[in-house]
Amino acid sequence: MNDNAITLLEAVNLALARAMADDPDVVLLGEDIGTNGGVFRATAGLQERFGERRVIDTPLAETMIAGLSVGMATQGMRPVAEIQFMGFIFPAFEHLVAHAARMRARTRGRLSCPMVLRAPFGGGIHAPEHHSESTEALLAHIPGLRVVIPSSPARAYGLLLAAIRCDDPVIFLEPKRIYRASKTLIEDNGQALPLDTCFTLREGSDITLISWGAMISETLDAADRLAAEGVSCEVIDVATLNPIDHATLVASVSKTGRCVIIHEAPRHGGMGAEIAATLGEQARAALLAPPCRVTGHDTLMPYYRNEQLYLPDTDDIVTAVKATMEYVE
Amino acid sequence: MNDNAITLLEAVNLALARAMADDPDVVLLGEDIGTNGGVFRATAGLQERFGERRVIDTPLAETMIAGLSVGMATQGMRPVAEIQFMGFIFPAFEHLVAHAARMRARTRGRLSCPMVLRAPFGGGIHAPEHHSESTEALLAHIPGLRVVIPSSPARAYGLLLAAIRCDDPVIFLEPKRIYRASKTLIEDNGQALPLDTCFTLREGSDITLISWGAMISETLDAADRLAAEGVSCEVIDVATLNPIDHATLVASVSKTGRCVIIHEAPRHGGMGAEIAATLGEQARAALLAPPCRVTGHDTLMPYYRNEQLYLPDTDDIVTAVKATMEYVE
Amino acid sequence: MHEISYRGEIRLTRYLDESGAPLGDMPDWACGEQPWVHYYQQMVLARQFDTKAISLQRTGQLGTYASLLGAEAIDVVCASRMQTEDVLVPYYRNHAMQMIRGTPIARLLQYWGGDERGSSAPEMQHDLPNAVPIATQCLHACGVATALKLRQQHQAVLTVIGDGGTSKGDFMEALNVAGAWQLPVVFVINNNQWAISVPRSKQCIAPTLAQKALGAGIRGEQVDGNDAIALHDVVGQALERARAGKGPTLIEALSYRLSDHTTADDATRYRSADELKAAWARDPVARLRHWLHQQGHWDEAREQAWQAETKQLIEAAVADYLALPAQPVDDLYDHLYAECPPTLAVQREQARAKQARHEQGGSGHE
Amino acid sequence: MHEISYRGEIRLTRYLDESGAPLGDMPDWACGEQPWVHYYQQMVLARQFDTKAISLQRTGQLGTYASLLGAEAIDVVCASRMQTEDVLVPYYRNHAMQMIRGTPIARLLQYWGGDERGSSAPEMQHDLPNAVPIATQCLHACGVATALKLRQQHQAVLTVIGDGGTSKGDFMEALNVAGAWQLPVVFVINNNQWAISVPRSKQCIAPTLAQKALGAGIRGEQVDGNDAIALHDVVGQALERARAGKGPTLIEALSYRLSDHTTADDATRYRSADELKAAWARDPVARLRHWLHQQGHWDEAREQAWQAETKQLIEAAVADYLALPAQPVDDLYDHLYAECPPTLAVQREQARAKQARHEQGGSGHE
Ligand SMILES: Cc1ncc(C[n+]2csc(CCOP(=O)(O)OP(=O)(O)O)c2C)c(N)n1
Ligand SMILES: Cc1ncc(C[n+]2csc(CCOP(=O)(O)OP(=O)(O)O)c2C)c(N)n1
Ligand SMILES: [Mg+2]
Ligand SMILES: [Mg+2]
Repeated sequence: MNDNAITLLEAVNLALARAMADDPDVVLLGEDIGTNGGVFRATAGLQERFGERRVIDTPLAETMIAGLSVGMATQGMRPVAEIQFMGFIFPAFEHLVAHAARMRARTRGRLSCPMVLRAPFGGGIHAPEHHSESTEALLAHIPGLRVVIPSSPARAYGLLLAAIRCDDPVIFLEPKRIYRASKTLIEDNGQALPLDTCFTLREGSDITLISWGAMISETLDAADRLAAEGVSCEVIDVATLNPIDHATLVASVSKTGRCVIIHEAPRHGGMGAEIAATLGEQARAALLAPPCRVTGHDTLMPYYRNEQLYLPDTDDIVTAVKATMEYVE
Repeated sequence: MNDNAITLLEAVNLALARAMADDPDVVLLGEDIGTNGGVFRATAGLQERFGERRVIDTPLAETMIAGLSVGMATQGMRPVAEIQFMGFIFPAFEHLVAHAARMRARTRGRLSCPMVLRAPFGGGIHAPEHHSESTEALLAHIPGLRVVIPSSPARAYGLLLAAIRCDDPVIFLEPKRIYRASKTLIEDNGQALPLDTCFTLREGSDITLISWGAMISETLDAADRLAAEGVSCEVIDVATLNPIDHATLVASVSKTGRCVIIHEAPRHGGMGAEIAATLGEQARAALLAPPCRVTGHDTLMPYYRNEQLYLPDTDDIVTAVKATMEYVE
Repeated sequence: MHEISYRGEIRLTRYLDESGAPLGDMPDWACGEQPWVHYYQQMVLARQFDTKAISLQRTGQLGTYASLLGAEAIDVVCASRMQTEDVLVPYYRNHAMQMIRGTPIARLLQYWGGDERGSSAPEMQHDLPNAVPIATQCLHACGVATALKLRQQHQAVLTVIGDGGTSKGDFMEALNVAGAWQLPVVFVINNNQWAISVPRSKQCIAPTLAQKALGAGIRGEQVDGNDAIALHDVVGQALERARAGKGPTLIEALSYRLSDHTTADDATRYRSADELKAAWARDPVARLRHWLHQQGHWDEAREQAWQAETKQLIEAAVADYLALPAQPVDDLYDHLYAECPPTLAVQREQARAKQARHEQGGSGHE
Repeated sequence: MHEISYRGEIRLTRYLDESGAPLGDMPDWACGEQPWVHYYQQMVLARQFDTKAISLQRTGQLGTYASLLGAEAIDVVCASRMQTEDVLVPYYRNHAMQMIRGTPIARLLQYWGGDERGSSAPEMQHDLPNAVPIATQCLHACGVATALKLRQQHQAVLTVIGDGGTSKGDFMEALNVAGAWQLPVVFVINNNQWAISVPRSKQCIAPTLAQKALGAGIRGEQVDGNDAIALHDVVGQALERARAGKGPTLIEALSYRLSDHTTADDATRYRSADELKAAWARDPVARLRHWLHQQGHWDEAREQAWQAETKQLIEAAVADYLALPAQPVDDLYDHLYAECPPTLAVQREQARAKQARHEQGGSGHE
């Protein structure tokens, strides 16, 4: 059973079940996560298995979900809270920024806040307004939070386990567009993946493609297409946006001399800017072309009719790579 | 009276009074802004002058302050709301991001949201926890909001008038460390300043220093010290962080070939990254050294004993400029 | 030593039992043909719209859709009791209210069809568009009411929220400020007993949701939300009080969500067939029809004629909807700010090029 | 047709009048020397601490400080009725509670002196540090209570909030979930009539704040917050109920902020000298002293001895505070995450260098 090929969504479920079985202090809370198993079914079956005391349907109030989690975590529990869609995370912000991120520093280690806040994010599923945004940059800018985004079933399993075991507060953003995109064989061995490293998904020598979340799919597609045209792309999944592993990115770009950074979120002030700026600072000598950003535009994610126009696609990436390859000073 | 030299704080007050006198739809709301005139006295005397119906002390609830403002603005009023300290802006986020920024686009222009949200921000006044943060990057990343920061009495007056008259929602962040730092002669002529442009405070040929808010003071000090050592600095106050005037920044750096970006906010994902990335992209050919960032660190603003350690100072800027001047490929 | 410093109570208003029979002597105002026949006709229209919208969704012609099944009486009576100059601040389930207040049906479909222009109809006047983030609309309603009050316009604002939404801070902050400022606003809870899969009992241990008004010092009351006559009475009076400057009201309308939460939901996962069956016995549409039949205001012939007329009306609107031209790509850029900033204008150029590429069938996304 | 579907009420408890005279026959438990003398002594200590803290602030030895003047009875009785294993979730005005629960006075000063280590004292156990963002602590208290409940520890959580704070969504969401889950939590409102410059009457039109409990379906009551005997009764019973699994309570303690909001505030700008003078007539410390005198439990000699003893205690604590070593710069970096990430470690190096520069008197900031 456990060794079947599973989706990213199922990997989330598997990691949650594993963490709950391992540690009685792990408790899930959120809207519709119990009998309903979550609107995406990420928590399906968990209330049946672990009971209503450990898989808790909350009243409808995100501020409360975050605030309760902070309180529970100060007492050494490991709450794993779900925000139904990232578009509804804003009421939780005060507790995340003013408390979760600060509890350890504020008490100089007397208390801590080992909570996880999970939320599906990103566009591409034809959902209503507010169900398709990518605002990871807002959270990644907050010192004290960890922001983690898986892009495959295996990384969902390993990173979520790591997030739950981590003694710091972790925002765990799940790219819902690829919740069911592919299946991988996952061994339910309880093995966590590191939260302090990028993942190099594909080695290459001409250019580094840097992305995270659902856009990893288009990025890998682009790398395939470009390989056919003789461009060797290194593909890196940043995975943890804060604290970020700049070293891996700098090393890769120092090797390839070129890079394209891809994300769904708006360009202005997005995490692509941070990566481009850091590469400019730390890999300047090696750079043969400016780091290029392929991103969502600085307008709203449109309602579903036009969402494909908003989302960067494989063509956009290929075009950017070619322009970057052709760049001469 | 009106032509006396006044502080930035008094300039805010003057602009508010002017806007209220000009337009009966301008209404102020917030905590302690009435009889008390605001905890910093930014609204001193305004309730006396314009009455309790136009200068409204609200119940203590920032979500409510923002939500009410959105509702009022949809009916064509021009609410100017105060959040007492930027550290308490988070409960307002949902209404800012999900509604204020979207009302016009959501209704394709049928309704709009001409509100202003004012908040003092930044460190350096020995205040308690949560009273010293700079989280402008969170707001600047939101398409549909304008984010404006004055750095002098004249710009406070002119930009606040522009913000109130603007048909878009504007977040107006007031650098409280320089609320009373200096006085300037201001003519109360009702003249607004543009929201779509950076301000070049000082021309120079060797390097461009880019900053905003309170750090403009240290930046100008550094420029003075460096001038004495023969380094000619151009100093630019970004002033509007979204939508940002990249053109002025790119033009300046294309001329000088070097730049240092200075802000109080944490470095990781701060607005310095956006500027550095854009300069990397658009001024690459001219750049003789990588854009350098002098910023707050990626930890919490400490309690007041240590806040001077956290805030970038003139030495930090001078050191960075010298390193950038000495940079060779 | 103890003394009582406050006493409060909540009353429940009902006129008809489940079968549409009067629960007692009916007041005079309830006995004519109007507005009841009109209400009934609108409720039928609402239900037909709903059925049609679901079938459009099932056939890929509409996006995720939130059904109003079971809330017809609430929607129709609230909208009908409002004056044109009153302002509606809806949540995402008030299609019939919007229709009655003048939004063309094709526009409603356009919204649910994933096109922003659905909220741009000039007929919507100053009404707010749908609020998707739960409970936020309650504060907007207070803001609109503040504007009306400051401008001394003697109009009312009406806003609707679900039972789940009453747990969110926005709702309670709104009640509080509405009381503190005596705002001309009526809050209607469509207590349809479920917030997606979470039953009313898990939201709050209090026996009524209306009593949330007490903490804010405002009037709160319950009404049978399947009873158009009771709604007419309670909502009408609340709006009247608001317009007269007599302060806000919280009305808890007891209903039942007869549908799935949205077309993306499957309610059989979390609630019993028995419960649903029992709820159908309280169906607001059938109840009013029975009452009208009893009163001699309606009969089978009128029923069939109206069903047919409504059907035509809906079909015509669907045809309009399907014929609406695609949204120009520029719209995504031109309405964000009052004027399109330069950087965004550059991105607009890129988007035009991308759309051209998509239209040429260039490899898109997926 | 109307029926009543809910009735609720709020009671107010008081035992002593303003002069400290009993309002009626006193219960047996009120008549001994203890705990009243102990309470009184702690209240004197609290007031002396407060006076000292303000004078330290005025002389530049402490940062902005929030006085507890007028809240001594609330703080002392609440803390004293708690058991060690109960958890305190304070707001920023509960210095006496923290003292009584074991935080060394020097540590309290350290916190207000702008040094994070003030919240790190091991004596604080699992109590939460001060919450500055208004009302947020109420949800934390519910989280702590959830942890206690899930772990089947029969302890209670007590949290305090101001009258202004009751307008914020967090507070109301907390009451609601505390009711829904029957959490072992006691919410105490220190209704000191002012939220900085905003009077209680502008926060909410309801006659009591305790009635905000009714909407959440939980027990709410008022108590005279200047009456230590009434507080003893009401707070004790609420904590007992919480520990026994009988659910949460909201207690509105009526007090008055006898001080400025903080040392950064000037209350003469917005409230009248008369009002303040009237409030001093209800001073909780004098009231309890009068009662103790009347009962023969206290006299001038004991008063003078205790004042002197307290003074010494405070002076010693101040000396300890002033002798505390400066915080190592590394602390700013080492406690953010369980382990310091690489980029932050680089910044830590830079900060060390900067501190060295500052210490060498290098030109700093300003
Ligand atoms: C702030 C926020 N959180 C979560 C959601 C997702 N969501 C949409 S509807 C819903 C349930 C609402 O239930 P209720 O308030 O009872 O209204 P109903 O849909 O039953 O009419 C939820 C959780 C949302 N839209 N907004
Ligand atoms: C969320 C938030 N908004 C604003 C403030 C600024 N502020 C600090 S204390 C205060 C007034 C609090 O009044 P009240 O709740 O009555 O408590 P009191 O200080 O009177 O004990 C305000 C507005 C804050 N700390 N947090
Ligand atoms: Mg519902
Ligand atoms: Mg108060």
